[in-house]
Amino acid sequence: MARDTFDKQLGDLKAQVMEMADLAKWMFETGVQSLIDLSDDTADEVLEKRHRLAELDEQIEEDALKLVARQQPMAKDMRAIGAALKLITYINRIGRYGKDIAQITTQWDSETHYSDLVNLPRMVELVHNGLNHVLRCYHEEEDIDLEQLVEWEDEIDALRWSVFRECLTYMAQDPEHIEEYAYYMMIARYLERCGDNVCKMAEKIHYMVEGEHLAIDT
Amino acid sequence: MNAEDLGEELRKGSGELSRRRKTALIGRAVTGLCLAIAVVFLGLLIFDVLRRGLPQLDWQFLTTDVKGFNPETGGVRNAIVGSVYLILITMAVAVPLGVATAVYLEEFAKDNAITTGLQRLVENLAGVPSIVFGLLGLAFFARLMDFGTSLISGGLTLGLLVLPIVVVSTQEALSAVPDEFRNGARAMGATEWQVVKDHVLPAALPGIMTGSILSLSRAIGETAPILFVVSSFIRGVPTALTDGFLALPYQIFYWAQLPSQEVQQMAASAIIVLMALLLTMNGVAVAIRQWSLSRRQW
Amino acid sequence: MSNITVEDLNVWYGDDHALKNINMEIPEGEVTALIGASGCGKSTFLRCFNRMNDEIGVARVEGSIRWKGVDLNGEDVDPVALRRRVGMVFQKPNPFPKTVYDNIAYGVSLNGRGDDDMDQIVETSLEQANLWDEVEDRLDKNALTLSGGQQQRLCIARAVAVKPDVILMDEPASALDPVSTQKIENLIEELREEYTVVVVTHNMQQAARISDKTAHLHLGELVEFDNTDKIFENPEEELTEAYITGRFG
Amino acid sequence: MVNEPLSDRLRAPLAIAVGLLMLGSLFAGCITSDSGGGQANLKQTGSSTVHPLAQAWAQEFTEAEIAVSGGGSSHGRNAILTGNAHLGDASSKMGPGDYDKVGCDVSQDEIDAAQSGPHPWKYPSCNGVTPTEWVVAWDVLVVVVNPNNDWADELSYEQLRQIFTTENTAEKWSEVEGLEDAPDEKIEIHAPDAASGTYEFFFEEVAGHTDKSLLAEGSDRYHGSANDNVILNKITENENAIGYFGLAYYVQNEDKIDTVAISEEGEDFVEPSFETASEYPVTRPLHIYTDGVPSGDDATSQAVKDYMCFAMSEEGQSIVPDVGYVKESDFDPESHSNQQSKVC
Repeated sequence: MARDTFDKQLGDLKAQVMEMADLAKWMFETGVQSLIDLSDDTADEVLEKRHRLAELDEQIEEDALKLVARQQPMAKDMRAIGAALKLITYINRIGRYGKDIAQITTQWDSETHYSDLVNLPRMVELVHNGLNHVLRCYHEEEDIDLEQLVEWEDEIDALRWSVFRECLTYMAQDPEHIEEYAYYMMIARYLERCGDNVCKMAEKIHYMVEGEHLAIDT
Repeated sequence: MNAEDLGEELRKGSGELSRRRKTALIGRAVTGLCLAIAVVFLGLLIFDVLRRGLPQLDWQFLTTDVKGFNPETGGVRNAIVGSVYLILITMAVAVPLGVATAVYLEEFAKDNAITTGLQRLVENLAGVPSIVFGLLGLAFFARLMDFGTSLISGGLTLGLLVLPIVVVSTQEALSAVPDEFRNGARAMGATEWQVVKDHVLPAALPGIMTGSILSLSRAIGETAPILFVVSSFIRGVPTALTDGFLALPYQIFYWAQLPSQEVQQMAASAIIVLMALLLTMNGVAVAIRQWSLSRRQW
Repeated sequence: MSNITVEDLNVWYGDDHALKNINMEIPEGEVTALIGASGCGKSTFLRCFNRMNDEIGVARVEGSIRWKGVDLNGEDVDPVALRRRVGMVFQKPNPFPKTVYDNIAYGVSLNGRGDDDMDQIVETSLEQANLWDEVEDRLDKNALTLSGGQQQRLCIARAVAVKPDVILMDEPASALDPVSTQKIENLIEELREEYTVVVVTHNMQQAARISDKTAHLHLGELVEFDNTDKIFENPEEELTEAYITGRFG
Repeated sequence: MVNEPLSDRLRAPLAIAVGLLMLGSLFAGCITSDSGGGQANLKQTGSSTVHPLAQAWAQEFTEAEIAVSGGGSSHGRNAILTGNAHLGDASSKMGPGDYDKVGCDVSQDEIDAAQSGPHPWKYPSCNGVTPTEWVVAWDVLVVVVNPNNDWADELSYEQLRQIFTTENTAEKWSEVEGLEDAPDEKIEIHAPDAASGTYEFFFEEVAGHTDKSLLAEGSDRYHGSANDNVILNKITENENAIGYFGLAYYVQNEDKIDTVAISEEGEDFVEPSFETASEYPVTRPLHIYTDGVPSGDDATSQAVKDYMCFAMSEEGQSIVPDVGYVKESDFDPESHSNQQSKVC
């Protein structure tokens, strides 16, 4: 291998992306957890981390652009850096949805949840699985299990609409807690967006690994 | 290494380095001395020639013909003219032939055993003693071709003498021309001949001329090759190629053997004339070289 | 179509097998870049297109290069005539030590177009090479007084002046500064419209910038030949990948 | 502005070359005028002994242009046999060896047979050439010693043989018979080298045809030289030196060196001089060879005829002593008039 320095820099970049992804995953999961527990403390923790997320986003972008300028990457290297630049955008979004959910926790007026959070836990699980799969593929530079991913995505989508309809029904029956049901609908929307971002990540990782562009059509 | 040690090492006159410095000094002294010896002897030689030759070197000496009887009453005019004619013939023979040969060897000839053989032959010819050329000239031009003791015999003999030198120096000038010029012209759709004619030769011309003039200036001072075909006396100057001729170096050689002190001093004067002629030719060569170097931009 | 079709091309220098079974098709009116490590045979390959290998005594070329129904490598092809249709620009700018004007006029008159309006040809060619504005008032100056970049553009002008169909370039910008390099690259971009250009380069980014197709040669073999975008984004061959990402060796 | 195949850089060198050529022709131009047109050009070559005389005659003889060159007697004879010169100078006679060189087989007997009549002597023909020998002057070889040498004013052939040959060799002056009072010093010989015609003639004359065991180069007291100046200088520097060369050379250096009177077996001692030449024993004829007796049929032949006639004329002969040789007309008047009547 003739480009030791460059290879190390590429490795560092990937590690940073992974760090950011882990942070975003933590924010998402912890945000959801804070909601489940209705714990303002946990939610504050998540809100606090958004600065770190933004910092990493900037840092990685800067490092990636430096690499482009200094090393003029070609082929696989070029794709890896291009992918990193795109991935951080998606990762950032996921982190920020975590933050948004935590924010909802802090604004939650009641002491309890309603209707067992409808189907939200199932959606969280699906996003969680998709994200883990995608990140593992990124780390290992393996191709994505697209079929599985599309299945997840389809299910998330379906669940989202089911949450929507359910909440509408509850709102009609129980207008007193219409605000909470609206929050559930928003969260379902956030989770669906997270799933969508996971798919976008998958597309970029597939491009990075295989060199071909792919659009996961859902 | 601490600072003191380093300081010690760097200081002059210590250790191994000073020994080497001494050796270097001795080397310089020895080579300098050799140069001095060479310069001193050359200086003495020139001084002696000037001392003996200058007093009677005047316009009269330059413009009066060589006298066969009582040479001291004559001059060297027709010997100078003979030498100049000789060199013109030599030039006319050796330069076109030599340049053409060099161009062929350098630009056209395939790189095979025959070419290499020819190359070696030419290089070795350049080292053949000049008297051998003299004998060749006598046997071939004077006898076989029946030119006798004539200007043409002398010119052709000298031409043969300098031919290999012209070839070798021209080859050097040609090989100094960057291949870029050749490739550039080839890529424009020039034939090999056009490449040589339009680019290689013009670029190499100053080098060729310098080499040619230097080899001609060697020829003009040669006695041995013309020894058998030169005359020691003619009235006036040759008017035809088959006429006998006088030449400065032979005139010097001949006069130096005559008993009269006066004639021997004339030989010294003639040496000065010959040296002036040589210096002029070399000067022209150097001038061409300088001029072309100042213009050369590749 | 008058693409140039290379079939089973082999070149030997003495015992050295410099090019091995090359098969490819150089598209007309496009820029084809030849890349590869030093000694891979790119320049040798390039020189097959105008038979410059003929000048190297020990070179032996087998196979065919078909262009407009003629095998350029055929016995019956006159290399001199061929070179008038296939121009060449070299790595080191090599204008003749003549005036700017004569540099261009030389090739034109060689091609028997001396009767045309030479002043017009010189102007047009220099304009094509984006050099006219810079040398307009220096036409009678020795070409060697121009800067390296200008000299190289003069060489390109000299090549286009004889109206070839193909222009071969052997690392045309490798001896130049970045600004001059940029100008040469821009120029190649423009030449694409009228000529088939084959360019050898060591500079991968340059190949990526200027060419439509890229061929990667390695140890005399054609490793990969494809659209430039494809080669530099996602090459098929690991060897190519290794070479263009700088992990060759 | 046109395209030039030869670039600008060619111009200056070309100008120089043209300049050189013009300079050359200028020289030629200003000189051709004084060499009259229509004259025959004669080539004369050969013996360096005859050379000064040939030069002097060539200078004074205005009927034709004569180019004179050296090269030695055998070269002169060869030039006649091969037709390379019109006049061949030689200080020694033509022999079978000369014929052999050009591929003719002629014996000494045949040559002797051809030479029964008066001068000029015709030689056997070879390749269409009939060498004809003219005696134009005589060279006197003088034995010379250092001016401080007061013991060897006179030497007999006997004594010369002791000094110069291996016959009863005297290493020192005192060992020479009759010179017992001379210094007990080694004799140093400085004389022409063995390659010269002078050497050959001297030994043949002094030692005779019978005894060829001579001191020569290689002997530690015979110092041969091709240059008479060297011989002269060596002898003037060394009291015990002895040598020989032409009278002509002596005449130009009379104040530096002394001659020795010589006596052939049983004859009187003769001091060498122009006047005593016919009695002095060590003399040799100087020859010019031509192809036959010139007929005057064509311009060249006429020029040769005129030249030989000039050489034999009173004017021509009067130059001979100035060059340092003895007139044929003085030395052998009968032969001289024979030759003159043949050629004029």
